Amino acid sequence: MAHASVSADHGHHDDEQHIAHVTPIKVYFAVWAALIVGTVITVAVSYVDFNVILGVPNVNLFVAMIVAITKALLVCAFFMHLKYDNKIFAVTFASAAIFLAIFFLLTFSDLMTRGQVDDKQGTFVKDHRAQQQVAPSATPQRSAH
Amino acid sequence: MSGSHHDNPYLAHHFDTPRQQLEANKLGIWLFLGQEIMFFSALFVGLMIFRSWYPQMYHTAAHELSVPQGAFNTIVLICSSLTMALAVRWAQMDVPNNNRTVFWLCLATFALAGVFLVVKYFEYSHKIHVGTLPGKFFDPSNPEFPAALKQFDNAKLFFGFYFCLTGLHGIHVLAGMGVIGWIMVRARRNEFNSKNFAAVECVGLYWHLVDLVWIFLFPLLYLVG
Amino acid sequence: MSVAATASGRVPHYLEAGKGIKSWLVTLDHKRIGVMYLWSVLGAFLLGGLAAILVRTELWSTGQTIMDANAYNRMFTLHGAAMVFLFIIPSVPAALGNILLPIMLGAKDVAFPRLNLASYYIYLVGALFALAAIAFGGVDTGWTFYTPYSTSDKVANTAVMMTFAAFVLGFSSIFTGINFIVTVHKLRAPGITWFRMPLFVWAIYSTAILQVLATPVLAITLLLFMVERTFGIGIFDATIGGDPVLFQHFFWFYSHPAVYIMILPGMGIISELTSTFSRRPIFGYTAVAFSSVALAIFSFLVWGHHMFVSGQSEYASALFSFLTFFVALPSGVKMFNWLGTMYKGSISFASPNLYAMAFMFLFSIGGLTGIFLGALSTDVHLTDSYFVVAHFHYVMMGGTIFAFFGGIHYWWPKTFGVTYNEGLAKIAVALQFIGFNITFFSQFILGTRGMPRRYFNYPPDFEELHRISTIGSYIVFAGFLLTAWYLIASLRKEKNAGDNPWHSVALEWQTSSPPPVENFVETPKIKHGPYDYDHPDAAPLVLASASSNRKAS
Amino acid sequence: MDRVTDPTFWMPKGASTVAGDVDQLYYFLYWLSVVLFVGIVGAMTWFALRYKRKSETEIPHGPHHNTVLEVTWTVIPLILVMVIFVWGFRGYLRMVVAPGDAMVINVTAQQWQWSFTYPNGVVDAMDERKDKQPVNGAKDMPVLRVPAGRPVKLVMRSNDVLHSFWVPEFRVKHDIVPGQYSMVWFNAIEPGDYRVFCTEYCGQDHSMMMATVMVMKPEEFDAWLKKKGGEVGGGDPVAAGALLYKTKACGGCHSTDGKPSVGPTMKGLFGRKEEITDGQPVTVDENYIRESILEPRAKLVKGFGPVMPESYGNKGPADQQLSEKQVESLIAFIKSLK
Repeated sequence: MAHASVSADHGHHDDEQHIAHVTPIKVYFAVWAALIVGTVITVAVSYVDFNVILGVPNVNLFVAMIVAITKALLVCAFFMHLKYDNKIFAVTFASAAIFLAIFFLLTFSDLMTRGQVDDKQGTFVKDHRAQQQVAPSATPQRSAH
Repeated sequence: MSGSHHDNPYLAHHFDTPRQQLEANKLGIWLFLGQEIMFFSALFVGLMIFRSWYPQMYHTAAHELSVPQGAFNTIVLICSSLTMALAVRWAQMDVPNNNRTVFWLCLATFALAGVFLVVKYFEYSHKIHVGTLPGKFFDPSNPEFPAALKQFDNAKLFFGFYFCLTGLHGIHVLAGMGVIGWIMVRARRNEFNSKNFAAVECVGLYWHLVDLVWIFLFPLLYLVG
Repeated sequence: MSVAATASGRVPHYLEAGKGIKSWLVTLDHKRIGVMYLWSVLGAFLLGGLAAILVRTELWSTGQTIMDANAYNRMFTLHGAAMVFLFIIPSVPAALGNILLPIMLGAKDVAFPRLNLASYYIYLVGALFALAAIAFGGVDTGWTFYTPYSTSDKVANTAVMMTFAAFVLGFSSIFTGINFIVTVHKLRAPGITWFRMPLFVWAIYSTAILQVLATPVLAITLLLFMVERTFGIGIFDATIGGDPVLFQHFFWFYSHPAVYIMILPGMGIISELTSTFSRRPIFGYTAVAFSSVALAIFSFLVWGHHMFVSGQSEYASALFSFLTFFVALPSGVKMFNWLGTMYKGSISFASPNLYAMAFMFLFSIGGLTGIFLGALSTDVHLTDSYFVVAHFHYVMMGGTIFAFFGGIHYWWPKTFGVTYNEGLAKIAVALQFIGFNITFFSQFILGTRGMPRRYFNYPPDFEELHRISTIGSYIVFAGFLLTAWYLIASLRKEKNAGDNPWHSVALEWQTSSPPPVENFVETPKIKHGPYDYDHPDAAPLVLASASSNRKAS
Repeated sequence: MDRVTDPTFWMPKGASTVAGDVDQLYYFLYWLSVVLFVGIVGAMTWFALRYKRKSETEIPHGPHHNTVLEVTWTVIPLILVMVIFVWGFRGYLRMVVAPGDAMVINVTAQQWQWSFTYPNGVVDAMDERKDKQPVNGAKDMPVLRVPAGRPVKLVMRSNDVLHSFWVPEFRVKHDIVPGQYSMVWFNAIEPGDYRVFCTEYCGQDHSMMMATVMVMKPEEFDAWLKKKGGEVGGGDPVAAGALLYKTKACGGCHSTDGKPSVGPTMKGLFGRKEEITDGQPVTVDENYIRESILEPRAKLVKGFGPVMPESYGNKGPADQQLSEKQVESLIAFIKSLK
């Protein structure tokens, strides 16, 4: 037959019929255990409030995100087989993550820097944040006037 | 269908080889998962923006969520990911009774998803009871409304995000249960073997994404307030 | 080659493969789905075009001419929403892309034929919702649905229906994108390496990346809009601590890449046309291919340039302006490389190439005026004025629509096996080109002089230029009616086009016209690039088709 | 560039100090575009005519690529656009950073109306000049009066949806976003009248939302402002107070219909007996109202938080302080709410 050619962009020479990569069962259980441990760590850490350490803010968020990203990588690599599969899948998924990061960074570049050029500009919200330490109550617009 | 020139009954007419077909299916589902990430993106971006704008409100509101329930659900989803991954593993193997094993593992996944939703139901009904709801349903006049939240009018923002994120995630869980059920039906018909497991693998990938979203949702909503 | 095998007429072409309406409604053939898309988007183009003519007629004089402010506001929203969501976004990828992409790759179909048909029905459902929104009173928010006006009770609930329509249409676009990416990765015929793919495929591929990664953000944004409007969750509502400008970020995170969803496939068409009608390989093929991908990636980084005066922070504006200028480079590369392709070519003046040259003329103006809007200080004056209106019409209409019609004319013999009246086609191009410039060049002057956009009413000193613009729009409209006339008339003729009327070496012309169901009788084996007119293997093809065919034009 | 520039074919008259800058960049880009456009379209036309197809069997031969050329036409545009970016950015900086001594005028936009509040509390919403006819049926034509040759900063807020303030002759524009103060500043060079447009679509009568900027000789402006300041509300303190209630957005926290909001309602407030936070009784009289406006945290009524800004008294910035006459008007207004 003239259909033996694989046009795709990879260099596999496996037998056509054996297309699956079967992961050993203990790998799955090891990953599962690691995920449980990660969950326990995040929950435990959340009961300790070190929101500011040595002047660095958001330490809790930072720790939680490191753990979450580790967990996510484990799931992707083993449960979702990215470690063994064609790299194009990892590239696909990673590119979504990269564009998500771009979305975050560029949106934050606006919302975290408003009203810095001119003291009159920026959100009422910002005034509200300044007041929040004293009297966290009213809605932003109301407190502005 | 003009697939008669293939000797493999699982191969669609426009593919040349099983590997090509499998990889096409998987690339398709991975692209779908990529779009899912972007689908959730705006909610995460918005949540993080309002977290940094109103740290005290966020802090107070997040403390109204039940960490034990959230943590329990995290464990439930991790376990369901494991059973799903094992189901894919058995679908890939030509061992005796592999379809039976796939069926039972899928059933376990399905049941764990159900447990997740039941816990979610208790969380939601508590919020409905005390009035910590989004937008126009936010009701500080409710007698059981958490006292600490009374001073934050804009806490309705937090609960807006809470319900949008968990609601959208919940819809994904429901959809996942649907497709897992479909796999169970096909496993009952002994359809899966080492040449034909793409459906199980694709559903598995989708289910792991549902888990992945929750892995980020849980700390961001419940823990980092 | 397969040409010989099919010339005997033993293999039925895809239009003959089944008879009756049902054979179309349940078809999985990418070409038939593409043809259904083609008629649908052309219908949407007619709808949007009629709205445009009404808008222009209303602007004939200051004050009320033919409708009141309310009707006018609904009309320009209808024009924008129909043109953007129902016409331009699906036009080239879903219609021409579906018909041609698998043929250009030597594949039998797209990777997921059922999903492809589902995309079409999702498109129809979205279109029905959009039509229902119009029927139930229309929407007057503009196609951008900016909050808080769109969430206020001054806007009817048809806004929810219209956004739901856009939400549904988004998924049609996402699924088409997934299908095309997988097709390009996995279904290329033997010998078609990445750098032997036609540039149209590169462009559609880049577009598909945008469709898959940007469109979901529109979906969630519109979903949030609907939730906000229905339950008042407050994300975009300043009175309870939300931020209306956040909606604009979310909206433009999709809608700027969407601009490239609209223009990139058009650029791909121009590459095909320029090569075929200059009979030359694309000058600097690799650079043009990468410029498509570069445009796709850059387009994610620059959305804030729609928001320089929106209340976005000055730092963000500066950052977005800086990033925006990088878009100019790949656009310039394409333009210069097309010129390089024409250099020392053998240039035909067939109507598709007239469209291509009109594109280069109009897109140059569209692109160059973009620099005025990317630069911060000039943008402050020009944004939200008719200058912006003129700019994006030069890009979207002068760019995409001219390319789309060039593509329709070029591949009309491929798709339907018939030729149209070339003389009428040349007249139509001329009418559209001249009318277009009259319509929109006057709007550059209007905008710079201070005419704001979305104005029902305007000060009398702008009346003269508005009248010129309105006259121009009638000329364009006449041009498109003429095109519709001779294209429809051509379908009643017998199949007279021949397999390769343009004597192209591109792969899609190496099968019969119209192609058989699985595109090629035998899977083609490719030994050279898509434009290698001076390749020893390819040149005989041109000569053979030139001598065997009837007159080409 | 401190002189008015005449209108050109493209640009309207340039009547503010930033206009010259903008126009320079505009015309640089314009001529650059003309050169590039003529180059591209000229080359295209030349090639099309010069290399017109002569026979159907013709196979042309030419270069497939030229790396030096391709790098050149990427790098030269790169340099050009970077120059343009810096140029535009510098002009933009001038537009967004107002001089410290700028006079602040508060602008309130709402569907479909502008109103302007001057530093001394004078509110000018409607046109009072006979020579300013509204354009094409616009309901009225508010006038923004500014002195020539002095920087003016507009601090703008919206009562409902997005609006945008644009004076083409000044080359300044800024959206007005609910929940934010938006700012534009300009220094109008010479006396004259200019149009203000709303350029962010805001609903049905968006296109009627215009105003006039009337640039006056500084001494005439001062005299006008002083005269107006002496007769706030035309001698009716209740009306003046009602206007202040609106323009200072007191209604955001204090209703007039009896419902308590963030702050106590003003309906029936005068003469009421209230209990303040430490349990002391207080009778709402002129003195208490005056104190509550100027020093809102001195005596809080029980159940309400210390959230009212202290900017109306002498702690606040000059443009937000209320004059004695304005406080009197507000008291009269509150008295009237039985």
